[in-house]
Amino acid sequence: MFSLENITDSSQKWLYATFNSTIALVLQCVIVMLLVISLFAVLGLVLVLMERKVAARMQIRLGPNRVGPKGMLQTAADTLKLMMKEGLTPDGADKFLFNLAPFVVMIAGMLIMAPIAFAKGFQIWDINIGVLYVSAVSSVSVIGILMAGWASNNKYSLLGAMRSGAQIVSYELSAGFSIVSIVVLAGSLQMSDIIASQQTGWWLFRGHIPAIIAFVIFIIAVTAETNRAPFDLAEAESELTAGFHTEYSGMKFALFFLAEYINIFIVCAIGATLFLGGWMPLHVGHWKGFNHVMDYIPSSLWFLGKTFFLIFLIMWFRWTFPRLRVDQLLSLEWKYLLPISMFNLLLITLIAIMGWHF
Amino acid sequence: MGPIALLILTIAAILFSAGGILVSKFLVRGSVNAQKGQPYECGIPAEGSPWNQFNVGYYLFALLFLIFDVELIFVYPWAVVVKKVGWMALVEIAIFFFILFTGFLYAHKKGALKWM
Amino acid sequence: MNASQIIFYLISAFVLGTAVLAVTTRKIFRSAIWLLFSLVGVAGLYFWMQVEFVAAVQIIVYVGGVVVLIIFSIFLTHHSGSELPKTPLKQTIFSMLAVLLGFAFSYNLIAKHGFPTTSDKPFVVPVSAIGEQMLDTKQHGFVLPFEVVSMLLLAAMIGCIVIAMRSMPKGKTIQKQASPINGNGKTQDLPVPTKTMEEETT
Amino acid sequence: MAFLKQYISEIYQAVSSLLKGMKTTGSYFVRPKEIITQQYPDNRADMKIPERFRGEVVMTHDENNEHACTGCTACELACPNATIKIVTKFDTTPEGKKKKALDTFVYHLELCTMCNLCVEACPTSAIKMAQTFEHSVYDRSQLLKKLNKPGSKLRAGVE
Amino acid sequence: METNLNKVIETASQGNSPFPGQTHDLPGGGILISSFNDIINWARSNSLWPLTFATSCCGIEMMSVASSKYDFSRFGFEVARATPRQADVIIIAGTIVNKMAPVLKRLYDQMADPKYVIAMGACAISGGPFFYNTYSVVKGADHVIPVDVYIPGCPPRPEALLHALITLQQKIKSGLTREQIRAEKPQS
Amino acid sequence: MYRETKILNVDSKVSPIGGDLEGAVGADEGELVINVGPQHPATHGVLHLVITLQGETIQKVEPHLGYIHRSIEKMCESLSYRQFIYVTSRMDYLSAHINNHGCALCVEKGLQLEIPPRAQVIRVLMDELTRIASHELWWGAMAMDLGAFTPFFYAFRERETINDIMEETCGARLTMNYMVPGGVMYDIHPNFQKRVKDFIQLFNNKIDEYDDLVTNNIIFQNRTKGVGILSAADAISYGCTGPVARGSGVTCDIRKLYPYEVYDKVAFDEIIETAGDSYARYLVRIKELRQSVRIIEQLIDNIPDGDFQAKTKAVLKLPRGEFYSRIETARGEFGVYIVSEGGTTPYRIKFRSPGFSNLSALDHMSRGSKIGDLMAIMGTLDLVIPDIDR
Amino acid sequence: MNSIPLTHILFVSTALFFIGMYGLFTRRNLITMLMSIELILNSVNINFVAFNKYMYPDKLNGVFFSLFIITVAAAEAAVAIAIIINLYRSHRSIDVEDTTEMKY
Amino acid sequence: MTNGEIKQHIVTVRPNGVFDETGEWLQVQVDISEWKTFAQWLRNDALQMDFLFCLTGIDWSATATGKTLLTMVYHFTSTVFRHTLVVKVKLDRNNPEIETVSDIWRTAEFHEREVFDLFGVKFLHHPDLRRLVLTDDFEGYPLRKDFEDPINMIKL
Ligand code: SF4
Ligand code: SF4
Ligand code: SF4
Repeated sequence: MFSLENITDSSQKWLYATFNSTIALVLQCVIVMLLVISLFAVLGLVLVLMERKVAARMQIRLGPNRVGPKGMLQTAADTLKLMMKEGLTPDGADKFLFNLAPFVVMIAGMLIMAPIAFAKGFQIWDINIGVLYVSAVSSVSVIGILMAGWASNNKYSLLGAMRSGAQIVSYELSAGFSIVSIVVLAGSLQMSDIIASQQTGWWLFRGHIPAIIAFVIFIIAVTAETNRAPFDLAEAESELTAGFHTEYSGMKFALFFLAEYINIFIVCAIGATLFLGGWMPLHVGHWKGFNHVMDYIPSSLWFLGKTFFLIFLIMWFRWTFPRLRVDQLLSLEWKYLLPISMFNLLLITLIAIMGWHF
Repeated sequence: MGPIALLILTIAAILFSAGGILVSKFLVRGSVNAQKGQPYECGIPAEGSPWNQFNVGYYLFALLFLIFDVELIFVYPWAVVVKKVGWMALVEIAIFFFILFTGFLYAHKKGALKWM
Repeated sequence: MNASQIIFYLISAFVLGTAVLAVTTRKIFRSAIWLLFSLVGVAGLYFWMQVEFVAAVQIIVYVGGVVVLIIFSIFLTHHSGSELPKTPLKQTIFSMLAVLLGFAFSYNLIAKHGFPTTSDKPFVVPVSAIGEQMLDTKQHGFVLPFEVVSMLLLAAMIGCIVIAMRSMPKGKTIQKQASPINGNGKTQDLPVPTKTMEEETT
Repeated sequence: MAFLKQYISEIYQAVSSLLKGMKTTGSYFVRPKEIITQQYPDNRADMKIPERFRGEVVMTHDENNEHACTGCTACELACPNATIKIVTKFDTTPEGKKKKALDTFVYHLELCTMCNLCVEACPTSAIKMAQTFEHSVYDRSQLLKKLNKPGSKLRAGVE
Repeated sequence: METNLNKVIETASQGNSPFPGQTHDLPGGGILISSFNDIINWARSNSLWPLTFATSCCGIEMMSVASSKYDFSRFGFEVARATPRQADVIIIAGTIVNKMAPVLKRLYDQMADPKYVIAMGACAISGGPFFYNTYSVVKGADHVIPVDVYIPGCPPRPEALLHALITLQQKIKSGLTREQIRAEKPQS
Repeated sequence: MYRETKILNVDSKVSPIGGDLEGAVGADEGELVINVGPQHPATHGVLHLVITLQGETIQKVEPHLGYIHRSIEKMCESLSYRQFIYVTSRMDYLSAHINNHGCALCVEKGLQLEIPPRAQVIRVLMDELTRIASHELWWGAMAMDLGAFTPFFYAFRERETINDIMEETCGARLTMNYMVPGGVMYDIHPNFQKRVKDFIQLFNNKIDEYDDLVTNNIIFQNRTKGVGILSAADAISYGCTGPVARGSGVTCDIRKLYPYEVYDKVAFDEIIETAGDSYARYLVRIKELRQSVRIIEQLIDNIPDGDFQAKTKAVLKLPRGEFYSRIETARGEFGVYIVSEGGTTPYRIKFRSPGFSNLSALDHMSRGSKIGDLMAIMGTLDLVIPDIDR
Repeated sequence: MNSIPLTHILFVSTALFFIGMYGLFTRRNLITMLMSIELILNSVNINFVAFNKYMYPDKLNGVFFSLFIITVAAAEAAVAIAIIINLYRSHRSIDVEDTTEMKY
Repeated sequence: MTNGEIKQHIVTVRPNGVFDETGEWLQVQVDISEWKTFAQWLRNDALQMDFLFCLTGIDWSATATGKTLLTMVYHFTSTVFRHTLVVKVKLDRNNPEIETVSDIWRTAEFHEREVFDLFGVKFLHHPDLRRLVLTDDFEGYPLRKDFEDPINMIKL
């Protein structure tokens, strides 16, 4: 079984052997750049298509199936069309900020990619503050949204932006607390350490009920943080037409659209890493044979499988639930999630200190 | 790769976005008309600017958020060493939380968590 | 110059440039955005200095918290589209002079002193080290400040609430038209629950 | 404690109601045979349109290119929005008498509301509703139609 | 008058075009060697996002097209956008009255290019049932904005709307402008 | 061929929407005036609401109508008594049948026609099917307003079944034009009874699904309970009818109070909820679905034989006088008021549409609530805008 | 990495400090003044971390101090903004000139 | 209450009302000067007509007698007694003015605006009398029989 680790290692070795270190570094940078860009593009295409297909299946219809084989090229056509569509900037807008906002959102999305371990040894930067870094950078995107909403000079946009501002910052807290719960168990912020600590089992299963509670809270919080239904107040179609990106068209809108899906992928990847062991295969106690078979599946598949499972979960929410109202949204966070997650953190600490986890 | 990674990623994001925007800028010609630049408001000309002073009901939440956010940054280093430090850590964080939770309850009681 | 140096100068230029813009631009919302960039640049500087933890904290607190709060308060208190009044030219010149002088003086001092960098030891800040020292009850521990921080935050929180709630507009009472004259209290006048949403959700 | 109990039971009920909803959508997700989509352009061949469906007004012509319209304008009068315009001419019958006959049956498809009143009104059942519906055109003027086929004439025996 | 009318009708009804293409392969038989324009037109035609614009009864049939039974998402049309900035096609589903006409015009103006218009139903084509004796109905949406495809009916069946969308796709794929298509049709 | 109004002229500072926009320009500090509609996904058509907001709290909602005012009343003055009926199905197109029915009743009242029993039963069956279809659409659209998309598709699945049945018998899916003075246009299709029975069987299971998906959903309940409260006295004063008034505890079902056709011979309950909030209105409609099913179940096997249409003259002339008929549509009381001068066309015709009165209560109901609540309120008002504008 | 001399970092921090000062001098609006103060605090933080890194790499006190300063700055910002908004509500202005009679 | 009883009640307060009992419901015609007080009495006193379900204007100018006549027709029902009454008020077509009843029945506010819009009847003391469905710059009152609009109206 080939492993991505070998590929990265050997390519790095080859690079450094062939060129001098500066050129090798530059080449490496270029390779990484190309990789992430293509990852972005592919993720965008796949996730949007997946969303539409999942929605269609839940809504007893077929979904895109006529563009390309089985509708595979639907999102490609969409992207191309959006690229070939005029990008308007309203007259009254603050043009500079208006055009800057999609960049901010994209950069934030891109930066969070850094510490994510896509497979064993396939990570851009195993930063030692891993998850803290993630929650830090993800808070930048709220500024992009506020910027977009304000600069559009549109009332819907502004209202949407303010809502999402309040929403994202609030839910960051409970997301943070549930991340910390895992940090307590794993004893490190570094992604690789956290994954390594799940060698014997995923924290979701090993951490008793508090871990499950943390997981649930995490999922709720990240759904809210990515402005997904049922928390999609920032772009509540029936209230604010398109929310903060009402005035965006063409490629700039596509970037917001893409960033939304990238963010979903990222938060689900984080969730998979923290709770479901990242690329760690599923191991069950002493079932040697079973574990062996599981090991045989490449780690990247494990990672993607878990991530896409979580993404599916989030899509499932979207296509099932009505939207919350703004005040309910905030009271859900402040009256339920935050106190529960704080209390839960104490429980987890107890478990960790007593070593009660498996 | 260290901090360089961040730089690369930033550049990648900029390239990616700028590429798309520039392509559409150069290849697509749009029609021009007087209404196009007007803000969209369901097809009715907008009256009054949204940039007027505006009542944000959420700023109290932002205030509270800031406080809790700061709290959270102290929890991170604590969380890393919980297992090493043991009981002491639990006690310390319990005190820490307790004090803050008092504030939280106070806020709750004062109705600050209620939407206005 | 190697890559690291270039990056340092880039970041520095970014920080200073955006900071200058932040204090000079006359659109208040843009000013907040420039401030944000400046703060992000400072975080970049921390990354460059390899104190990732402080960098992350910088971003979390400033970008996610303070700037958002500032933006909200701008919405609340300004016609955010309009420009701030121009500072009188005289004042600008004097402040500029004062600031330049001050800068020249202080930097002169710093440059003179020269700060010999004594050690070439690599500077690494593992989070666990921070954590350990923070929870340490011994002499060099920071457990007391740690707990004091919570008191500080508590005080700040209560302060905020007290101050903010004091002036909270009581929500201009929205006039619903009164019920029509003489409901006549007939059969239809069934009791209508007047419970509000808040009561329902609490 | 009572407060806590209520708090928890509230959460329990909320979560269970949400799960129920998810069960419904999820059950459809795993049962693709519930999908009811008809693939329109592909199912054109075997599409069943009820015979009463009113797609447009047509005039029936038999194999001799004869129709049953006497040009009596009853349909024109019955039509609520003047979709039909009957242009008549005077034919000379074999006996040499002049007789009013249909020249052009003008039908504005773009105006027609498929209300069936004209068909009901026609004494000779010369017109009927067709089940066609694929009328999209690029140009509005193409919707103006002449219902009697070129060279058609009145079927013998229809009064 | 009568002969004139006859001529008009005859020239008009000739252009009964055959059913527009049924499958939507890549231009150039599935291989991406076709010219750049073809690819762009392929993308545009397969990603027509409608504006949620329904004024009356025809709007309900438009909703039916979105519903599971007809499901226009198969063609990639389901991303209905509420804001004209992101929409590609206005489906004028319903009557346009004088008060609404400026709104429609404004919405159309505010859409980003390229943009298309489908007039759905008798009302949008000509005022339909409200052509005579009404003081407030615009006699055809094409008095307000240019229309690409007309689909008569009151309301048209959902399939008919799908047919109109396919017709529009054909038009986009042909790469011709509105005027070109009008000019060409009579000869074809 | 239309008269350009001032709205086209962007430069002019004249207020484009009917009325003073003083509020917008010189608004109180912190107030935001925002237009919702006429093109807005939540207004179900072209209602235009001018909302004054304080933060997100609604201070005032001002409906502006007329974006689909098609001058139907004027038009009907020049249409004969047979012709004008079809126009009314374009008013409340979701209850097209019932509207036509109301008009036919009014004409029949004038003509003093006896309707054959078969036609009566068919009419009632069609009415109830229409009501189900209308409520289905409302349910889906309301859920969509509140942000849940999937119910819309489930609702349309059932609705399509009804549409198919309708199409088979009446020849059209939405604007059936099946009622004519004196009866119905054609006899029912041979398949009709079987298909309706199949549908009823299927439908009974589906309503439970609706409950799982929406009615019992905690988010939905929180969004609608206590929102947009309308007291019974207010409901009467605002002239609300139909499920809106019944949600406030007002008995107003025309089918019970002034029975027409065979409604006095079938057993069904008038649903009354007393809370007066959005949830109550929601419940009324959901429960009405079951009542409609009940009516259909009673009638479907008992369609009497006989004519489906009474004999009428080719040209109908109503005697001089005034005729008023009331009928219960899916939205409330629909009234047709014909003033006849003895000619072949009505002298004056007035349609009393349920939505018009229901809409007038919107401002009252939504003051002080949030924008999100407005969607819940609008959703449960179940407005059909052409019905309001006519 | 250490090829940058400490003075260069100090240059940045000093410059940032004085930019903040400039803002404080010229702006007459409480929110913009608050922003300037944030800049000043940041320059201090840079110093702390830089000194820690260059001169006492085996200790963490500088890092701790900067952490606490950030904390205090955040708390200060929160309270300040609460006061500003309060002030605005009572004075309808947040210009320093207009608020000199503030007597709390 | 039956039509007769209603009539009896009305006669006690408005002895000079003109009654018409040919229709399904009792019709009473009151003088325009008495209208407002009569309306208040209807709403509050014995009859309790709390539900105004239809408010119509009729322009009689196309008839032989009605050159200068406009009628307002009010349909009332009592939700208490379930009886119905039709009240008619005659207006001068050249200067139609009538007291509003929107303070008595809230629903009248919209209905009256509509009648104002389409017939040009001025409702005195109406809180917000503006065009409802037509644009502000619309000229004429379209539901009047002599309304002409050569631009928009295509006569059949
Ligand atoms: S179907 Fe109706 S509208 Fe069409 S031509 Fe016949 S009568 Fe006229
Ligand atoms: S179609 Fe029928 S009604 Fe019309 S003119 Fe011909 S015969 Fe008369
Ligand atoms: S064409 Fe017919 S169905 Fe469509 S909007 Fe007009 S009247 Fe309604």
